[in-house]
Amino acid sequence: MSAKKGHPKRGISVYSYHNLLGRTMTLEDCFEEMYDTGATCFELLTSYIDNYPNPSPAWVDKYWRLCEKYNLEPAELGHWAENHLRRGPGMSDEEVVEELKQDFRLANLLGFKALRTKITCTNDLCDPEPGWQNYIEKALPYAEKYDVVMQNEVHLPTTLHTPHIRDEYLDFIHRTGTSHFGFNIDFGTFQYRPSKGLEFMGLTFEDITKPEEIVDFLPYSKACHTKFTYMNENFDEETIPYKEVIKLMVDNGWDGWLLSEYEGGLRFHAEESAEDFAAAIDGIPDQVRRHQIMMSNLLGY
Amino acid sequence: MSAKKGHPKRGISVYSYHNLLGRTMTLEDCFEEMYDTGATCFELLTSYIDNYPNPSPAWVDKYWRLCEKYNLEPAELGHWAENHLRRGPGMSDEEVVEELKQDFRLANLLGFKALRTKITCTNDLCDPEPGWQNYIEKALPYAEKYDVVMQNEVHLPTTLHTPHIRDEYLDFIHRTGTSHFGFNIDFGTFQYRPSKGLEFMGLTFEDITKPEEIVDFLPYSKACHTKFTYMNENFDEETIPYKEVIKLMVDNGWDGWLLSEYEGGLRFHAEESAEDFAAAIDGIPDQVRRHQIMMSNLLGY
Amino acid sequence: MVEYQSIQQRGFHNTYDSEGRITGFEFKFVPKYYKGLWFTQCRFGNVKVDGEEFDRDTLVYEYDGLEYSREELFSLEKYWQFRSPLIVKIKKEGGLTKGYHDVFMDFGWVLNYNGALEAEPDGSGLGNMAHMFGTANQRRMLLCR
Amino acid sequence: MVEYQSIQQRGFHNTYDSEGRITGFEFKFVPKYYKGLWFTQCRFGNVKVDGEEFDRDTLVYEYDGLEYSREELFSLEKYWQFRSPLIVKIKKEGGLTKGYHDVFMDFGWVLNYNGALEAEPDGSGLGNMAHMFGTANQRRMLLCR
Ligand SMILES: [Mn+2]
Ligand SMILES: [Mn+2]
Repeated sequence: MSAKKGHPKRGISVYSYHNLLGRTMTLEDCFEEMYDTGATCFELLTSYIDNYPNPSPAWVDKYWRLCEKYNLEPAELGHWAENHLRRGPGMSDEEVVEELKQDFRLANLLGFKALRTKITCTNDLCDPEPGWQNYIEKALPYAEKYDVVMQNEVHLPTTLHTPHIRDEYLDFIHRTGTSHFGFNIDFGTFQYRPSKGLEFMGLTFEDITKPEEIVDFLPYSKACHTKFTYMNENFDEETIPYKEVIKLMVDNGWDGWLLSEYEGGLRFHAEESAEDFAAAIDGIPDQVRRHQIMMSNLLGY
Repeated sequence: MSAKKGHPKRGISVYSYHNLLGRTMTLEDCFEEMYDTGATCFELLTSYIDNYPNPSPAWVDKYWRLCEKYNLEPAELGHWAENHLRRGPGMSDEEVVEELKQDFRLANLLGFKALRTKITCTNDLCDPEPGWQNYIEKALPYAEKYDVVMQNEVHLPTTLHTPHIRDEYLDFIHRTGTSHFGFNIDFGTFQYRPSKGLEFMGLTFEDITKPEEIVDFLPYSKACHTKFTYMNENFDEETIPYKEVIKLMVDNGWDGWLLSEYEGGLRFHAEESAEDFAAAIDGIPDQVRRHQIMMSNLLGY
Repeated sequence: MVEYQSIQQRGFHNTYDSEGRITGFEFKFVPKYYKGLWFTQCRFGNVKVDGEEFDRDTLVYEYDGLEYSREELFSLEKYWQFRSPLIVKIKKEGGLTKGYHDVFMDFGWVLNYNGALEAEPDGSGLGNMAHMFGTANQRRMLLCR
Repeated sequence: MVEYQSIQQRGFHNTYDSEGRITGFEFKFVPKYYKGLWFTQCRFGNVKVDGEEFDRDTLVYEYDGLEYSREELFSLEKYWQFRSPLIVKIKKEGGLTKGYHDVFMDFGWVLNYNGALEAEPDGSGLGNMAHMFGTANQRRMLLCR
């Protein structure tokens, strides 16, 4: 692709700390943790905005103070394009667009240029519910106005060659010519073997994304989830070909946000017992730190 | 003493939660815990006052809002009559009095009429450092002005027949005729056998306070620490003759504040490992609840 | 801050009327899930205490100082803030005795991780996430008053 | 909120000058004790990292945005608020490597639970509470930058 090397930014999703948030950590504690790792950008979920969807001006001020104090740039805001918020028939396109506008406005207010937009799916492969194009297309002018890109997350077991990726999402991008829709490629899609501590999930890894598949998608991606489930003491992730994928991104001139997203055993078991919660208190920040060291080693910064 | 039965108030010392305070619990969380137990009053330590010794008006407002919301009456403020705050020679009496005045003023501001005033001790038996009468006597007019009683804590291994109690403290009360000095009798002084989980302390229980000894001291006591180190599943404390002591207090018309003070193994080990901390998170509020059930059973309310 | 368990011990006590008579009991509930939800997405199940079952349609839910029935929550366009407790109030003559109680509550939710809103794989009426995350919440808790 | 350990991992990182050169490292310290202290009552000991010792008189202590030497803390009439971190700054050329480090700090204090201020039973200069509560604080921590 590009001859110029890319310079992805190293970041973290606050989701990684969600088991501790509101229990042993405040949002500021999360910011300080992230700062400590050398990360320079972050992902928030809409739920972590105080009094979502109507944060107080005082909270917004505090948020920006945190960004400044901890030198962290807003990267991605995770949100949901819900179209079944009420019982019975789904919402009209206009209603969904109103909901999206609200989140776009918030993203803009909080400095996010990328969104992880969760479109309603109908099955485990994440095939989108038919008709999604209608409200997403109607939302495009507002995405432009508020300067945000809706990114569909490509998440295990979905691969970059799962039919709906080309037939629905790429087709939509090409047809509309929009630069306000794209992909957050969750690195779990490259995972080739079971994670330590998550064997209970019984996942198979028969159909996965090959590293080189990412190249064609880089122009449509601003932020990706550098997913991990277990980092060993040597700062290695043993189930995802991180080195290959990152090299492809850099070699192809990708300049987006890489957001460490922890989703391992400590996260799934944290609430089961006092011992499990204790393990999460110490273990989750430690896992994120290990991952950031690996990312730093791979990126060279 | 009095023919009229006493009606001690059932309360809690926030000290009981100190391992969790600022880590998993806010001060409001402590208030809510206390409210849940049916306690109607509480002890605070000066350290738990935000920005001590100069709390902001906003904090003081919040404090009173908590008292109102959780229907809790301020009972005792734990403070220290430090006279060696600097290296070298001790402070002058005037300096100690200034320090005491500051705490009296705070107690008054926060609604406390009893203080647990820690006078400098020179040994494990808590013999007071000679000369304490000088600054305490000089502070009496201010104690009167701010309507507080300084209470010396009688704490294991001190007993009510330890010589300094009569020779120094009672003598001081009789000589000055003050009603602004007295005793917080910590129920540990009645403990007759080792506590579960605290065997490592190697305490002996050869010289302890006999329950009946409390009677003569009741006129000089507004608040006592109902100390406990382990409450079993049947809501029994197995090392202190609670039933006898409480009966003596009630039968002798004592109307003061009984403040549950947890000081058991969970407290001493909480910071040693993640497992210990987890045990404290669940166990400490549970121990306080058990103790309050025992107190409620003993008092009948 | 909230406790790490979804059923909070802090806030677990009998409820009283203006004359001090016990009318029932209440506890606070905070979903374990990683995000907040619109109340319209929430699916409340029954409460069980020491084996005694309390039907979800007899419960009162208090959020942000206002009380709702389960039916009212279905149309409450309010966001259940992350890590923010909901008070669940249960009528019961004489309330609960002082001491330990096993408290259980079913709770599920609907999210667009799966097609139609009411396509609930397990037929429980507890939302389309039940098969992924379960709905059971339980805790042994000590009641003092 | 603070971590339950006295030596906080949150805040553990190398320090940099205005040109981005590493000047040393820092961490936050929160006493485990149940109450706050006047700084004049605090007795700071040496810091040891992976066996390398840093003398207490070469350290810089930052509280509430201002920096102090150990000597200055002896006369700082300021209350160290309960559960409020003190930043301990250590000069070290090149700083610490990314990875795990064993960090140790001695810390004691003076309290009127025992007579004369400087009557330190163990002769450590770490206050009169050392014999009751010990002074050793240590933690294995992961440094990333
Ligand atoms: Mn992801
Ligand atoms: Mn006591």
